[in-house]
This record gives sequence, structure tokens and C-alpha cells, in this order.
Amino acid sequence: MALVLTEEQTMLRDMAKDFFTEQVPVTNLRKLRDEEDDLGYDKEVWAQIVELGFAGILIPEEQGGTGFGPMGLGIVMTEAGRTLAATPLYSTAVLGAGLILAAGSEAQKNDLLPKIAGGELLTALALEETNHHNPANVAMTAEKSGDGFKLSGEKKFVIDGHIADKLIVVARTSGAAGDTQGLSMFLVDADAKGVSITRTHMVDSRNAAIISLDGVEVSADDALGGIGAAYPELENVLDLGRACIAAEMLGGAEAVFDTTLEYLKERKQFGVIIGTFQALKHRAAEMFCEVEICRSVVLEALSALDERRNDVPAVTSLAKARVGEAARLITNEGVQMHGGIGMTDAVDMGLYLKRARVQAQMLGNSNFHRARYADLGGY
Amino acid sequence: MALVLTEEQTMLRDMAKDFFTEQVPVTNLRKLRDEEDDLGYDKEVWAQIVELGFAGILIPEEQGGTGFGPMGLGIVMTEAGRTLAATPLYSTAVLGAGLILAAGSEAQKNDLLPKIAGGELLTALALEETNHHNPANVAMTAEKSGDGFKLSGEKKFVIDGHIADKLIVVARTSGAAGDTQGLSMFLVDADAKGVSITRTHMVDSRNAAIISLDGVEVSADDALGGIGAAYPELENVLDLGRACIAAEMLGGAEAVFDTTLEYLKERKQFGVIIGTFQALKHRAAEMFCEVEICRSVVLEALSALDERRNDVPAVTSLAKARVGEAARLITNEGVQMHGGIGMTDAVDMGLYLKRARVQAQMLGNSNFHRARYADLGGY
Amino acid sequence: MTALDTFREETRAWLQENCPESMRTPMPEREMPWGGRNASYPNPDTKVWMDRMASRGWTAPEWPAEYGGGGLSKEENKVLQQELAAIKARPALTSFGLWMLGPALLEFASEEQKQKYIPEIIKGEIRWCQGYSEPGAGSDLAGLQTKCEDKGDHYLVNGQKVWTSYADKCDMIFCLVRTDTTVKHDGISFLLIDMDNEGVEARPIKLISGSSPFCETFLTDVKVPKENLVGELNKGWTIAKRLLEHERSMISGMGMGAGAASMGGMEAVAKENFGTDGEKIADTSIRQAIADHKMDQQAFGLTLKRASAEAKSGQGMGAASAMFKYYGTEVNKRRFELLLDVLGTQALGWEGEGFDSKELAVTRSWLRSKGNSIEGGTSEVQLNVIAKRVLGLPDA
Amino acid sequence: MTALDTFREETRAWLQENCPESMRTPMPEREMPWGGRNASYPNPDTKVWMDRMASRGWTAPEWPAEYGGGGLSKEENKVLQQELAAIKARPALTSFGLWMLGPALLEFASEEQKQKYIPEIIKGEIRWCQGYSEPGAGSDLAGLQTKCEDKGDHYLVNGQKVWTSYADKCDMIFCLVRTDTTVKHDGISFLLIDMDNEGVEARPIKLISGSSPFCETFLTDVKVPKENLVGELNKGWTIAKRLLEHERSMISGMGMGAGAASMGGMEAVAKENFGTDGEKIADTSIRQAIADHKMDQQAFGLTLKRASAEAKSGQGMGAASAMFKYYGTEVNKRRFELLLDVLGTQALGWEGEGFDSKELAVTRSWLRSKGNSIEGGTSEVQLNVIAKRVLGLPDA
Repeated sequence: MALVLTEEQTMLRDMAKDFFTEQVPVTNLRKLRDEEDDLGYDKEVWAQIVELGFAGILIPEEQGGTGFGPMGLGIVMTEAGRTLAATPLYSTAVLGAGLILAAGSEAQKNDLLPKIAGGELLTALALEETNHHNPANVAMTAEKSGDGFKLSGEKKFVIDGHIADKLIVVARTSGAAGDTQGLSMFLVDADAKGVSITRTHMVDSRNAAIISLDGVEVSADDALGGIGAAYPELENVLDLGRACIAAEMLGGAEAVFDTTLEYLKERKQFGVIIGTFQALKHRAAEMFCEVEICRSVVLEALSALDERRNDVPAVTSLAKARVGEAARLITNEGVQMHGGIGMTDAVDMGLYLKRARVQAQMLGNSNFHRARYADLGGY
Repeated sequence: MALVLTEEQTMLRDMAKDFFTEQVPVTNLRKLRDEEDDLGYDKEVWAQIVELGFAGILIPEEQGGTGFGPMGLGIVMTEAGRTLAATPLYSTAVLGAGLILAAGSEAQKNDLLPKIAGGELLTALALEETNHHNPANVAMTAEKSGDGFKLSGEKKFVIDGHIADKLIVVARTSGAAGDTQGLSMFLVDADAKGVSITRTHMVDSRNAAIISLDGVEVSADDALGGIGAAYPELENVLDLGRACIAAEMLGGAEAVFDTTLEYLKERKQFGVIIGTFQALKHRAAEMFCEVEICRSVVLEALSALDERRNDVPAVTSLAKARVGEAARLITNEGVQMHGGIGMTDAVDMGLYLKRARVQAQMLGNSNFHRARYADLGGY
Repeated sequence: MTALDTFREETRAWLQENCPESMRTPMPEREMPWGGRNASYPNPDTKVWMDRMASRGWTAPEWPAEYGGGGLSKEENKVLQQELAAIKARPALTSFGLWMLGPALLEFASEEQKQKYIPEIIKGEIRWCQGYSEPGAGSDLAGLQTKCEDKGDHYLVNGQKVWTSYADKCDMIFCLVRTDTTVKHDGISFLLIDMDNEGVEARPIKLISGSSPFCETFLTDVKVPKENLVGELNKGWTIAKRLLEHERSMISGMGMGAGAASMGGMEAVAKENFGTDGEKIADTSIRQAIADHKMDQQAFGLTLKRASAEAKSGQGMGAASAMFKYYGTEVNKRRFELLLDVLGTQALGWEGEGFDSKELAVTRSWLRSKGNSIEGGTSEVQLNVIAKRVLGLPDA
Repeated sequence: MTALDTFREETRAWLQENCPESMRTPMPEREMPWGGRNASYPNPDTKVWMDRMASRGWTAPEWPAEYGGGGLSKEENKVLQQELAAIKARPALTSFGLWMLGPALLEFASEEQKQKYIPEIIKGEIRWCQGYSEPGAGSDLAGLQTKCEDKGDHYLVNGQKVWTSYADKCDMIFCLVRTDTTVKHDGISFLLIDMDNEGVEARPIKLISGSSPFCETFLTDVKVPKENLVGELNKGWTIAKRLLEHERSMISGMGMGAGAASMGGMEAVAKENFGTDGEKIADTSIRQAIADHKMDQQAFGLTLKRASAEAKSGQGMGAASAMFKYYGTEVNKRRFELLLDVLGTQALGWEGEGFDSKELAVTRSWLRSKGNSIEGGTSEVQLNVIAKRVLGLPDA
């Protein structure tokens, strides 16, 4: 158990913090939003991220990565979360690299991982089909067709779906929606015939896509992992994703807490600093406790992943649910304690609030993870 | 809709308030407890209650009662709740009179109601068989035997079971535990052969009993209402009981709130009145809102009963659940805000806390009533 | 037949004749009859209806006839409102002048001021906005700093107001300004300022929920005639307090019905998202959360009803408006949070494809609801008010 | 073989020989080795074990040997504790003298006082209690008023202490008294008082959860020798602060494991009460509430671990004890409320028939848990401490 960062991890964190604070502050997201950027991310920034080795942070050195593992990735995500950095880190460095590492053939790994680490390839996971996360609830079909498969169906909430070069599509080779058996993953080029991608504009000014596949042909070599047996590996990598979103949410919650605390020390009403009001003090102290609790559960989830422990599913559900609720509280309090200006778009509170709710839904909200935690606890 | 008391009802309330405050203060409960009174209620006090007409408050004047109806009964229960008065009002004036009025034959009414109003008869409803309220979950059997029935099984949490002259026993003449069909009610003398009654000492210093019936013989005339068809009438009267407990809980919550507010204005720490601390002020203001909300839902439930409205089940569930949660909050805050002395038996906070939790479980806790409210809402 | 019955018959007949057909249909927001110098009327009937009603003073039915009001009694006005409701008539004039300023002028203004401003309000000729809050004076409104100097023949005003609704579309603003910097509440005056004056600039404020009617209003060396002072110099706080009470009660009732109503209610949305088990929402914990919330809403609604019943019977709940403002806005915020959980990712759209208009409205309303517990006195201020005025808890 | 290995071997051998068999079994409460003048030993082995351990100074292993302590190094003591644990040895002496007073005396007392009191503590000859709180001085402990007057050759003490644990069974009390009424913190002294003195009376306090070790202690014209003052006159607050930190950390760890453990855990209790659907608790909302709570508990446990890991690595969480005291006691209270909901009416017994001992223990523990957020500094005080010391929020 590593609830304290090593020296190496501390250096990584400091480097990431400096980078995001200086190079990708919240104004970066505002610019992408206000200029209605077609991509929704900044290619310059992504190039710098690649340069720093963050795109390949999960990827072993022999495949061009930096091999920091889940803890390193989580550390970077937390810092990215602090400044609401809109980058393809989650879709590509977390899920893309994670799935290829977990399920890819040697050929796929050797081909794709260096491209991810080198910033040449963006990926997106096309999984969800309903309003609520449910990884087994896949109806998209992959029908045997010659040596390959034909994919048909519709995916939604595909994060970075419209900028990805390759989609990782979860489809059903057998069984019915809800079965964990019969799921397969396929690598599909975004420009393949029969793929149509609609970018959606989300409340957090990030993007996601609706992707429909109409008889898209893939070869047997495009399968990522075993046919019909994708679920266990998928779940493992989803846990990595969950821990990383929890880490990113934590960063956002920390930023809101810090900013709000500063505001409480600065803002005067009735001739006094509002931070002297005991009711606000107590609420600030409660937020502090929540932030500390969140730090612990995020570190624990990342450690468990690093150490490939058996309790990875339970502690990632713990982290996702617990941080989700804390982020809800803290972002709400952030707006309320800022008063009127907290409601204006000019102040960043609203941006954090919006992002927190999207993060809360990504890969399962608190309700989903409470139920999963209970399942795993055998009750 | 009568969310405001009429002049007559206001007079009744003032009379009840004076009576309980002066004649049955909390010291009355302490005395019963500390002297380990065998009965658990004060015969003197009960005689006065009968004298005031409260025992027969539901009962029409022609049968010796005062005919104030559910609203009048609720008003009295609220005042009784304010001083934690330990009396057989709930078991006899609410449930006993209520069930006989709703389901009794003319003969039963003419025989029993005047006795209740006159203080000559105490009753107890023997319904529950499990740890959680569930009126259909009755396994006790009533087997046909000659012209009558033979009752066998065990009841628990029978409020005032050991002082009742007559038990109203809910038993199954057909079907299985969980069915709403097949339930029947029987009037059983407490000293009948085969009845054994064990008094239990509850945390609120009130009492309940475990009652086992071992082939107890009753005649067909002892049936209260139709054989196998007791459920609808039982449920109606249980709703009356729920509204009355909510009213009693409200009285307790009011008393705790008032006392705590006084304490906040009196107690000094750090050289100042603790009621000047803003965090406590805000919490007191929130409690105030809760008390006001509770007053509304209790009045609404009682009005609905008075007017025999269709939404009686929904609004009694609303009252029981909503007041239950508010009473939990307010009694917890009462102890906490009193600090150390709130934890001592010498101060009344603990007595209210304990009573509130028993009331919360009587005839269904918040969880039960939330589910019922949803059922009734069709979702 | 009583006089009131006669009044009803005549009113009904007049409305039948004078209320244009299109004014009996639901009103789209862009057809709201705000009036004013620069008003545009996408539907010309709007203006016809406004003028006809104003001609009888029925845009302000109970105001004195001498200033152009309807001069009706409470009972007559009730009849008028019933008859308007019966034909589903749109309001003839929506106006902060009618709701806020007019009553204040009638109570506090000079005879000359009443004669000048009241008729304009009634006819919808001038569109008013209100200038109270400032960047440094939110909860502590009396801490306002907009400076108003006596320059002999005029006042000179410098400062900044925020949350001035529709300031960019209004003709005049009624303002609280500081005329004495040595005292707090007793150094505030109530001033009327023409928005066409040099030095007045209004900029719309973008909220986290998107565009809004709110503006920032900058006042830079604005010259204001001295006759535009309402009431006595330095006695403006008295007028302000009267107006604020009114505002608070408007907000606590706001938006309570919105949300999932357009989707058939939260229960229906939950059934669609989580499936059903018989009639029940299949996910029990969502179901219980919805029931819990609906209980809060029903309980709150009953408490509003009770307060109004008590007010009628003269019992009164006391400082109830603070409680309603607090509780109502907090319940409303919780409702939207729950609705987000129920709708899942469909509640997370901002614009464009992938979301229908109802879903997008939920997202925006959720965000807008966060402001309810801030505007018109924050939740914290309401709790302070309850603690002090209702519970009598002492100040530090 | 290192010196430590040798020490381990010798210790193991000595314990094997000297720890009576019955002292290796679970300890019933009535056999707790409190020591003192009036101690009774229902199990005579208790006294044997205490005396043997005391003879080596191992009741206070790290205290200096010159006062009868063990004189062990940290490492040696760790070995000793491991060996004691290995044979499941009971503690040889439980004592507020050991836990609280002794360390304070070693740091603040005169040489004479150390020589007099420390050996008695180590041998368990004197049972001590602590007299801090007063009816008027709870959260504001420094507001204490127990008067201590200098009468030339002795002090005269008048006042009342509360929450003095086991005062009715103790021989002596260490007390905070007021020796200067003109200042607050700097007018407090630390005094040792013999409970046999005339004018000392201890009365047990009954709690809402039943009988308790707490007492009220009345001090009426109690004469105390002047040599019983520890540290300088009016400098007692320094000693008190040191002792309070220790107390707080003891309470935040309290009772976290208790509750439904004896029943196989809350999940098992819920399955029994609500039935199962496969492996799952059939009532989903109860199930989610339990999961929610267990998450809080696990998250809190992880945070304790992290704090200890950070402390070791020298990073430090800062004023963490206030956070743990606050969060830990609040989680604990919520746990018992939830357990009550799960157990239903079986959690509502007080005594006698109808409830088994585990159920009755839940009821009493639920009630007792309410005190956790009051004793050792209320939750409100902890929040104040976090706001001030950790967050740096200013005082009014």
C-alpha cells in the first residue's frame, strides 16, 4: 500500500503541476470554448504533453513510453483536473493505451503503443449505448462475415469520438444486451466505410460523440483480445479509467476548495471578511475533511492498480463514488460561497461545477458504484 | 383542507397542553421508570385523561365519547408527546377505539366503546411478528374449530400488551404470510387460556409485550370484522395510528427544539452566550424549518383522516416518514447542542431521543413509508 | 343583482370585445409586453391589448384613478382577474414599474413625481429596471458605494450596479445611491436615472447557465436632476426595505414547478431510464430518493398553504418569507441534482445535436437553480434572519 | 545474535515463567487491573501479574529506571509488546496514572514529586483520576472556576469537577484549579489532591446509555499541601494542553470497530432482517445505505493510514487530530443510526426479556456514541480548530 508518493512520483507531480498551471490554465479551456474550436483540444498542448511523456505514461519504455504505471497516470490526471485541461489524455493515454496493453496482440502493441506514446494516434472507446453506464448493456452487433465481422449499432457519449483516429468498439458477437459473455472489442478506423460520427457539445465544454456503425467491416486482425471474451479485460481497464477520472475529479475539487478558501479570506460583507463567519468556517472545515478523504481513496485505488491487487474493483468503486459525491458538495459550495459572482460565467466556479457532473457520469455514477461495491462485498 | 385549527380545536389544544404540562410532566415518566412500576403507566393520570374525555375522543357521543375525530385525537397526542406522557392513549384511544369503530359489529361497539370512553377497558393491538413493521406479514394462525377458531403463534412489540384487558389479535384464517387476503381480527381476553404475555422493557422506558397464543379458543362472536377480510379496515386504522404517532413525535420534536433554543440563549462558553455562534444559529434555523414542515404534514394527515379523503394513505406515509426524519435530526441536535449534560440522564434530552426512535419504528419507519408513498404514487 | 355582479357583467362584455384573439393564447417569451420607448411588437395585438387595458387603467387596476389607474376596489380587481383568467388572457403589461417602482412611488414620492411617473408606468411608456446590488454589496446591500454628490443644481453619480435585470433594454433605472459616506443605512438615497444619460452603460452578464437578463450597469459622472430624488435625502433605505420584501417573496415561488414536468415528471423519466418492475421504478434506491424528494416538495407546498391559511386567520407564522426563500430554493436545487442523476448523460448536453430541447432545458435550469439560493438574499442571510427575528438568538 | 535478539529471548523466557496462565485469557471487565489502595482482585493472578511486571518496571517499560520504570529503549519496548501479544497477555496495569499523569510528571514535576509519585504509579499502588471539566467549563475548558486559594501553609480548594472517570474508586485526582481570577489561561495551576481528604466527594453520573464510569466531584474547603502543586503556579495550562492532545487521539479511535461486529457485521444483520435476493440484501435502498456507510468507513480508515504514513515520511497532514476526532465520531454516530434502522424493533430494548445481550449492547452503544462527538472536544470545537489552524480562516 502506497498512500504516500515516492520521491520519483513527487517529482512527476511537481512537473505536471507546473506544466498544467503554466501552459494549460483554465483560460485554455475558455479559449477552445469561446472560439468554438472544431477539435475541442489544443494540438500545441497535446504536442507538449507528448513531449513530457504523459501520452505514453502507461506504456513500457521499450514501446516508447515512460512506464510510470497507473499511479503516475493518476498523478498527471489530478493535475490536469486542477486546471480543467481539455486534452485527449483520458481517451488515449488512459483507455486507449490501457486496452491495447491489456488485450492487444504483440503485433498490435508494437504497432499502436509507440504511436500513442509519440502522439501520432488518438483513440476513443465506443462503449455506452444508454444514458447510464453499464458495460454489459451492449446491443451493437458484430456479425461474422467471411474471415471478419460486420459491426452495426449506435454508440453514445464516446469521449473524444470525433477526433480519434481509431475507435475501440465494444460489440456483441453473441448473447443479448446485459450478458457479460459474448462481448468483443474491435479496432475500427474512424474513417472506415459505414462509420458516421456526430460530435456533441457537452455542458463542460468538452466533447463526446454519437457514433453509428452501419455494417462496418473489420477483419479478424482488428479484434482486440479474444472474440466473445472481452468483458474481464474491459472491466479491468474500465477500473483504471474510473480511478483516473476520480483522480481528475479530485484535482477539480481541490482547485475549487482552494479558490473558495481564498475568496473567504478576501471577500468583505458587513464590514468584515466573510471567512470570519462561523457557519462558513464550519462548512469550509467539512470540505477540507472531504478533500482529505478523497485524496486517500484516490491514492488507494491507484496503488491497488499499480500492485494489481484483488481489491481493485472495490477500491476503484470506492474512489469513483466517494469522490463523485465530494465533488458534488464542493462544487455546489464553491458557487454558493462565491455568491452572485459565482453564478457568472466570468468566474471559473461554474466550469468546475459542470465538469464535475460529467465526470460523475463517466464510467458509472455514485449510485452505480455503490451498488457494485455492495455486490463485491457479497451483500 | 384544514391546516389551521378551528376555535374549538384550539381550545382542545390549550386544555390538553395545560393538562399534560401540569399533571403529566416528564418527571411522571421518570417516576414510573425509576420506581420500576409494574404497569408502566399511572392509573391516576389515566383516570384524569378519561375524565377530560380524551380516552373517548374518537368515540361518538352516543357511545360515551366526545367525538372530536382524528384531528382532535392528533392534537391531544401532540401535547402528550411534548411531555413524553406514558399513557395507554395510543393503544386504547387510538388503535382500540379506532378498530372497534371501523370493524366492530353494533353489539361490539355498544359493549366496548362506552367502556373505553369510561376508562374501564384497555386494549392492545397484537399485530407485528417481525423486527420491521409489515401488516401483511402475519403467520399467526386462526384455525376453524367448531363454531369458533383456535389461535396459535407469537406476536411481538405489542404496545401496552401486558396491561390490556382485551387484545386485538390479527391472525390468518387463510393464505400465507405476506398475503393481504386471509387476515382476520379477534378480540381475545388477556387472561384467556393459552395466552402468555411477557412484558418487555423498551429503551424509551415505555413497554411492549411479547405475546404467545397456544391454541387459544375464540368464538365467532369474538371476530372483529369479516373473516379473512380484515386487511382494508386494519390498514385504515393503522393510518390513523401512523398519523397519531407522527403527531406525538411532532410534540416531542417541538419540546426538544424549544428546550434547546432556550439553552442556546442561556449557556455561556468562552465568555459569550453560545447562541451567538453563527454555526449554531444556522443549525437552529434549519431545525425551525423542520418543525414548521412537520406541523404542516401532521395537520394535513389528520385533516385527510377527518375528511376521509382518498389520499389518506399517501399523506399519512408522508407525515410518518417526514416527521420521523426530522425527529431524528432534532433529537440528535438536542443532545449535541446541550454538550456533556445532554448526555446525562439528569437532563431530558436522552429521554426524547430514545422515545423518538421507538416512535420511528412504530407502524413503519421512514424507509417503509417512503416505499409506500412511491407505491401509492404509482412509481 | 349586486354592484359587483354588474361590474362582472360589464367587465366580461368589455373583455370579450377588446381582448384580441391572439392575446388569449399562450405567450411566447419574445412577445412579453415589457413596453418602453424602444419596445418592438412582433405581434401587433400586444400593443393593441396593452393600450386598451391601459386606457381603462386596468394595467394597474387598484391604483388611484387620478394617476390613470383603474381605481378598483380589492373585490372588483378580484373579479377582473377572474374574468381575465376565464378567457386565458395574457398580461397586458409586464413591468418592474408596475411590480416594484409604482407602489413605492405611490407611498413615498412627491405629488409632482406621482403625476409625472405613474401614468407613464400604467401606459407602459417607460420601461424601468432596478439598481440595487453592487460588486461589493451583495448580501450586505446597505454597504453600497455608488456615490451621489450634490453639485448644487444637480446630482453627480459615480459607481457600478450589478444584477440590473434588462438594464440594456430599459429606459430608466431606480437606484439606491450613497449620499452620506459617514453613516451606513442612513446615508442611502433613492434616485431615478434616465438610461439615455451620458455616462450610463449597461452590459449583459453571462451566467453559468448561459445568457441572462442581468446586466452590469456602469454610472460614470452621470448628471441627474435634483427632482429625481424620491423621498427624503438619506432616507432611501426605508423605501429599499419595502421593495426587497416584495422581491424575496417573488423568488421563493420561482421555478418550483419546472424541471421534469415537460417529460411527464421525474417518476416517468426514472421509469424510462431504469426500467420498471410492475409499476415500480426498477432501481429501488432511485425510487426511494425520488419519493424522499417528492415528500419534501409536498411538505413544502403544504407549509406554504398553511402559512397563507394562517395569515388569513390572523395567526401568522412570523418572518415566514425567510423560511420559504431558504427552504424553497434548497429543495429546488436538490430536485435538479436528483433529476441529473436520473437522466444520466442526457442531462449533460449544452447545445446542438444529441439532446432534445427538453433535455437541454433541464441542464440549463439545473445550472440556473444554483442562483436561487443567492439572489434575493442568500440562504445564509435567510438563516440569519430566522435565527434573529424568529428565534430571537442574540448577536455576537 | 544482536543485543535485541538476546533481549527477545530473555523476555520470552521470563514471560513464559512469570505470566500466570489465567492472565493469557480474554479479560472480563471486572478483572481490569486498575490497582490502587482499595483494589480488589476477583482473580488473584491479576495482582501477581501486576506485581511481577512492576518489579521489572515493565508496567511502564520506557520510563527511567531510577523511578522504577523499565528503562527500555523504543526498540526493546517494541520487542516486549510483541512478546506480550504473542502469548495474548493481559495488560498488567491499566491506569490513568500510567497513560496521563506519569508522562506529565516526568516532564513538568520537581525531582521530589517524581520520586514520590512515579514509583507508586508504576506499582499500581495509587489509582488516579483527572479533574478538568466543570459544569460551566466544557468546550471552554480554560474558563474553569474551581478556586484555589493560598492560605500560607496550604491551599484551600473549592469547586466542582465533572466527567472525572472512576473518581468514586480513585485514591487521588490531578486537577486544574484557578489560582488567579484576573486572567484566564495564565491563572490556572495543576494540583494533586488526595480523594481521602475531607471535603472531597465523588458522585457517579448516570448517562443516557446507563451507568458510566464518570463522576461529579465536589471539592468543599479541601486543604491541600503546597508541595502538591506541579510545575509553576499559574502555569498549569501548559501541562493541560499536553494532556488534552493525548486524550483527543484516544477518543477518535474509540469504538470504531464495535456495533454489529458481534452479529457478523451490518450486512449479515440486514440479510437476516430484509431477506436476500441471491447474495444481495433484498431491500436495495438499505443495501445502498450500507454500502454508502461502509465506503465512509473504509475511506476514513485509509485516511488514518495515510496520515500515519505521511507522519513517518515527514510530510504530515497538519492538525490532523481535529479532523480525525470530528470525522471519526460523526461516522460512528451515523453507523449506529443505520444499524438501528436495520435491526428494527430489536434495537430498541433496554433490559430484560425479549432481547439478547448483543442486541442490548447495540442499543447502549448507539446511545453512548452520541457522547463521542462531545467528549474530548466537541465536533464544533474540532471544526473551529480546522478552520483556524489548518485553513487559516481569520477570527471575527
